[in-house]
Amino acid sequence: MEPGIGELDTFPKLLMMHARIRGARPAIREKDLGIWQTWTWHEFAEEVRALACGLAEQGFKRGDHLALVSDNRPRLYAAMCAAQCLGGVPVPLYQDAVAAEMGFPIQNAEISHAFAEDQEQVDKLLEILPQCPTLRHIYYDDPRGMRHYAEGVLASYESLRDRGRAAYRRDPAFLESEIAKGRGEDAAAMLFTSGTTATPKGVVLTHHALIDRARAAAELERLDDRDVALAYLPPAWVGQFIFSLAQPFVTGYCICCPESPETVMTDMREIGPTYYFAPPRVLEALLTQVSIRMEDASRVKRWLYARFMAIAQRVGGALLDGKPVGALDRLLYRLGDLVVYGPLRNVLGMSRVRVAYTAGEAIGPDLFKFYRSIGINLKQLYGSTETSVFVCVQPDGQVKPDTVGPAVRGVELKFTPERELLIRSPGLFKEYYKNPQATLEAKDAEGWFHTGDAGYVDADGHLKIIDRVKDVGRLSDGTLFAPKYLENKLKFFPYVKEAVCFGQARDTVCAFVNIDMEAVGNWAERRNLAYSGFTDLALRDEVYELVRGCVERVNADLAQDPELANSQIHRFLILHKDLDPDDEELTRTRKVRRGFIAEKYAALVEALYSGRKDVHIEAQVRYEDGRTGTFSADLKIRDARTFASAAARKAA
Amino acid sequence: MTVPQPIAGAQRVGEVVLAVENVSLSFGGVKALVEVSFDVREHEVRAIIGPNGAGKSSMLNVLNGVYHAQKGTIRLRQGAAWREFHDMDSHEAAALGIARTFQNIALFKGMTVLDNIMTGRNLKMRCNFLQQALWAGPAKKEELAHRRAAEEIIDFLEIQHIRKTPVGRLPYGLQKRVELGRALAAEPTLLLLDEPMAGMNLEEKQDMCRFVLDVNDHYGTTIVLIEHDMGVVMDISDRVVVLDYGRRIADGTPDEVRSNQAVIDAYLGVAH
Amino acid sequence: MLYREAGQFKSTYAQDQQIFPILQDRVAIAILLAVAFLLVPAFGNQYWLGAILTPFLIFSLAALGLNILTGYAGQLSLGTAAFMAVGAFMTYNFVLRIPGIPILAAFVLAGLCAAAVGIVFGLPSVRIKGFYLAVATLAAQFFVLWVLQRVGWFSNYSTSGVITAQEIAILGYRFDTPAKKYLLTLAVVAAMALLAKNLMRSETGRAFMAVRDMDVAASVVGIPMMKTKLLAFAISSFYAGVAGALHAFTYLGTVEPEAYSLDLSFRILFMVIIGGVGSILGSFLGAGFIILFPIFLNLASGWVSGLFGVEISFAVVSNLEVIIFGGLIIFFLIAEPHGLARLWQIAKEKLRLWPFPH
Amino acid sequence: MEFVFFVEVLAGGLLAGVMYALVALGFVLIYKASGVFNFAQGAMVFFAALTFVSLTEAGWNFWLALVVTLAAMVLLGIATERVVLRPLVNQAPITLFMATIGLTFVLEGLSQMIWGSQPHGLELGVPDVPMEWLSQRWNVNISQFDLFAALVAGVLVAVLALFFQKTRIGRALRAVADDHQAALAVGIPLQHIWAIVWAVAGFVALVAGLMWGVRNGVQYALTFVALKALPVLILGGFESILGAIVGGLIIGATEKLAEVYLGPFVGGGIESWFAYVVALVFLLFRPEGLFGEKIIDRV
Repeated sequence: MEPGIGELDTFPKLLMMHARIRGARPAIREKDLGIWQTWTWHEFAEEVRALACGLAEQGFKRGDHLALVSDNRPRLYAAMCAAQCLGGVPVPLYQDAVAAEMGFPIQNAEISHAFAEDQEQVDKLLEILPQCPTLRHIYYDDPRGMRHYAEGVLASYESLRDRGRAAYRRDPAFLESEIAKGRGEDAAAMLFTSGTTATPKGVVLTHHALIDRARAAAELERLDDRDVALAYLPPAWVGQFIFSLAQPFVTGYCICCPESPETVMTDMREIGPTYYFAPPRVLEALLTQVSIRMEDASRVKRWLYARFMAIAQRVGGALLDGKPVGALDRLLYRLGDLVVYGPLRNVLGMSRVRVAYTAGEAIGPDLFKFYRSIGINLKQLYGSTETSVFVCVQPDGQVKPDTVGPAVRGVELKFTPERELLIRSPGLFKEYYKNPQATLEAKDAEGWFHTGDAGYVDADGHLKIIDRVKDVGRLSDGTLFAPKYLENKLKFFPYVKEAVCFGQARDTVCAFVNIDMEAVGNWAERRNLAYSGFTDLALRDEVYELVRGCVERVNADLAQDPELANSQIHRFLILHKDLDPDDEELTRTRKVRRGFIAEKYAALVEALYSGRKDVHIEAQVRYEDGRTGTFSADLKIRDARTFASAAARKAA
Repeated sequence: MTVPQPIAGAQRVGEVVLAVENVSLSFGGVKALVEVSFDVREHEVRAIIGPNGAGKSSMLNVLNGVYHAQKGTIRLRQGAAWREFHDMDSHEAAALGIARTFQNIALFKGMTVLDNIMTGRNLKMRCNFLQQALWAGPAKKEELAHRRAAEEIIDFLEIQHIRKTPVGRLPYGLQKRVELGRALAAEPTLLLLDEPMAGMNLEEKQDMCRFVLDVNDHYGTTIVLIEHDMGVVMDISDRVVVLDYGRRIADGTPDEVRSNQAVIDAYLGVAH
Repeated sequence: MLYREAGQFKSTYAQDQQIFPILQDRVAIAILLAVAFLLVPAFGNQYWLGAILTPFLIFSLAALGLNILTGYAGQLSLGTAAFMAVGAFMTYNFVLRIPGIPILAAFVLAGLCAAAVGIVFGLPSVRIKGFYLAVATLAAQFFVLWVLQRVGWFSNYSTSGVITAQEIAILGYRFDTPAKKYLLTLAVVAAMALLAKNLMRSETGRAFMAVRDMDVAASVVGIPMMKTKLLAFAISSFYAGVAGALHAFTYLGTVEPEAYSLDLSFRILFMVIIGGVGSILGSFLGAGFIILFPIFLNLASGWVSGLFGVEISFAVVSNLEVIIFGGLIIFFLIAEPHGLARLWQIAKEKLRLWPFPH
Repeated sequence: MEFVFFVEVLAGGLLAGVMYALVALGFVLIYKASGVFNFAQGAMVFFAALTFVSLTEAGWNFWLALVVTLAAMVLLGIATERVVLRPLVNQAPITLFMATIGLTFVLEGLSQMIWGSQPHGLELGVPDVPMEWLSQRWNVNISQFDLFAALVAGVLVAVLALFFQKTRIGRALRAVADDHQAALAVGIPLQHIWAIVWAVAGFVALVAGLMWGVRNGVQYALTFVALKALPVLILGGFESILGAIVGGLIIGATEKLAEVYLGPFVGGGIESWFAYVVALVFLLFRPEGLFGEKIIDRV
């Protein structure tokens, strides 16, 4: 990397360095008004300087927090870095969170300044303004529809920047000195955990921690300023924060912001990123799209697709890992690359992907194998908000479907008797903001961080995560019960969007299945089954048969693995509605909140285990526009065939 | 060449910009308009309502020269001076800053959404066909500048996702929005909307209302609106003129017009 | 399948508005031009260069002219051959009567004369629409031929009415071999096709298409009807005029008015319909089809007669050709009104979406 | 003497006009019923004449040949409607016009393929000799055949006018001409009607073919007679039978007079384009023709 990076220990200093030595290179692109508008590093630095001076003028002091609620926008990242220049701490919030959820962070950090993208976000902040006395300034980017907003609190982004630009011209030294004051151990950002369990906690991450981890991973993958990444996930999530702020500032690569959440696919295809990051649910959704569209393709294409995918399934992964493969297979694969895999990668926008990570949740092995088989260098990554993401990364050539790879340089791993994973690394978080008690619980005296995940290190030194510690359980007869592993196998089928398995201290495993409206709908339409909506489709017998087929295929797979053989799924029901973060059944990053669901649908779980054929359900449902309504239906319950385990069959 | 900036602090409604004085129009024996007179003020949302066949569309078509009235004059304010027309020609109306949308969509089916909107800007193009053929410096610069202005309208109407779709393939609601975009592209001072919300579901209607109000608010464009949906008319128009059998039977604020007995009779179909 | 569009993003409007935004298309067109300009003249034999490729280019240009008028501006014309005749004869006269005039200048001037005639016979289009307009252009077809036959000045008082195209020389370099004539034709046609493409993707082209799609809406948007229609006639006739000049000077060598009969106008109309109404590429595809098809038919009938031993007379083959052309017109109007160009476009879109369905 | 010569030329012109009218009639019929400007009418005239003359030369009896040719034309009409028009039912008129151009070439190729392409003379038993008593009295020689042709045309027009106005099918035809969808809505069998219309047009083409065949001989040039019908229709309007006759007479007369009086000054041969110029000039003042109604663009 660049010489003398040592004393560049904060993001603003890194930014000024990039502006100097690669000023003309693109820093950020955004699809707007039909073309990709581009900010070079020089222009981006100018914008940050102007904004920082503007904020300073507005009374933003060192140590203050700046709340940010917006999609991925160049101006969002400029605002973040501007706050950091003044020694402040950017606090990105989830842009699709409801107003009530934003109240706690603002009160907790006594936030006085906020950056909101458009009228939708401004309205949320204004709604909670009475409960947030400290909030005095809200800067909005897109003025659409806000001409008659008279609140004094509001000011436009342009006015802030222009005043700041004038201030900078008057006194440039002030900002240079503020940047110089910055130290590695200062707080660089505060990110709120998705809170699968209790109320969200503000994780404070220092410049040093983020830069150190970002640089370690960048060196592993030899990232440089020619790489391109797409910023499409919520900026408040540590994954996106690392890939669109920490690492670009370390390596100088360019991030690209899509036009709108609806156009992410087309924008990705246009940009063709070389460095890609996607949580398992995005990869699942993509695979579902591929299988739905391939079902509608002509017979010739379907035949070609099936024929070559079989070859890819066999040798694709091996070829990517550089393992030896027969000459004929190699030739067939190259032909397949011309006819199927190349075009498929191209249509998905992944032709130029050099490194693709997946993390945030355990990924189904078949889903993982699918992407590697068509030549996409997808690798597993393990980390969390508290560890500045990079804990374990699978290096090229050592990629296995069920592990998360060896520890990254500088990370130490240790296990408690209950197999809970403990981590010590320079990337650890400083503290949970204003929550010393939780900080002590999570980080003990010697600096070990309790991850709350259960796992073990396998023969090749790769870490293998089983599940959340409190979720890993035992059936009544003592066999291992890892709900996430079962759910991921179910979710590989395009028809299953989400699944929740129950079995802790029970004698059999039962499951809720949340069908994928689009995939099952398309399946139904091709058999011209009429259905009026999600619930009607979910209650149909044909759909139950379809899901039963999937469950039984999973059971067949499980039967092969002696350890998991008798955690096959005996009975299941199809949920009458999509699990939704608005109903608190999922976190903002769409992870299942198992405890909450077990409580809310206790009646359903009981019905599953009491052998009843169906169960009546009355549920509170919140509609999109905020209205709530009650909902009642009879959910059917089906048994699924289970298979004798391989060991048992061998013995018999 | 960007779209004109909003008139800062525009005083809500200015003085009279357009005056229609006893205009009469007939096709053979059919009297579409009889001695109709009304005026329109600057930055105003002026509604024309009336039962089916009352002559609303005919009035609009006379205003922008698609039909030629037999009698009466149209006076249009250009800056300080007044210009009088007995017989407006549609091409000339466009040059005077009058743009319009049609009741049943009149888009150019053979072109994409972007091209339709760009065609709306043809009066602003200066280069002749030779320069355009050579794609010479000025012609290319002009084309790209107008492309940017069209993009701002596409952004304003939130139709980025259909920018390169042939117009014929779009659903009804979106076609109406593209037609509004084409009219806006000409940066008109006077915008004539012929039932912009006909045949739309509730959500599309709300969107279209928002766009119409934004146009009037953001660009300061004076709007003459024909609409059946009383709810919409009462909400967004400043003044309303009511036609029935080609005659003006009422003119005033929405509340005055709603309580006017003649209007109620016209709509409830009292015998003439 | 062949397209790899990932990573080809546009960061300026100039990039977005270019003729071939996708890299693979740009590569394909570059190869095509290289083959056409370098390989073909080097390796092509006399028959292919002189009797197939040069006429193909000339008729593509004429079809392009008609496409601008009928395809883009929606004004039907049955008089393209007449405007070609004007081009041919005026070039002959310019070279004859202005010693030392560069041949290209003669082509342009002849084109302008054809454009003038086009405007005169385009005047009725201001008041009448649709296939009524066929009358105006039919009048042009017959009237122009009548003038060229009757008025001796045009054919320099040659008794048979036949003119012989003079030798083509630019800056002393003589274009006498088929290869050189082919190259000259190719250069002129390629340049004019580019000009036409630029025209059609800018304001003039949009005005034409607006007048074609809905003229009431066009005038409401401010497009001057008269000026636009006459411009369409002028440009279309200019293209036909230059095509006529090339037809005489680089293809036939000696021409008389009867060579530009109504039948030729119909053939050019076929090229536009089969090739693709309203598409620059369509003109080339249509011309290629109409020229190559009879050759293919002869080969096929020769092969068939060889196979089955039955002698197929020349008359039958020519009748068959006429029937099949007529049949194809009907087929294309029913199956794909936008002709070969639309089939080509659909095939391209399928390749871009591969393996997903179109 | 001058005046007598003028009458003779005029009469000759008018009678030639009758021939144009006969052809134009076929166009009007099809346009009235289906809104299609059938450019292939000329080719149908040629096909009918060629079939008839080939059959008579092959020794068939006159009336038998006539009936068979008529049957052939009816079949041709039905086939055209079925194959060409039905798939293009609500396309723009310009598309249908181009389809009939395609049909023209198919018919030309077909007729020459079946019957060969040599020209044939045609004899109907009516001498093409001037009427004696007329030529003696006023020294005006008008050929008997022309008068016969005028008679046939008159009868044909009368029959068709009656057919359209009075009979049930006639009324249905006019309904279809106005609006296909509306006609369908009231239960008029559209395809059935179109078949009848094309059959009648085939019959008219046969009559025209015979008349033209006698005058100019049955050969390929006959198809170009359709081009001459275009100006006639422009003048007379596309929907009116009367218009077709009047238009035909006007074009016939003006063309002949121009040829005789104007031709010498400009080198003759102007009959090839004169009719179009007349139609053009007329069109500029009354775009909808003599009897058509004013076209109003409803928005």
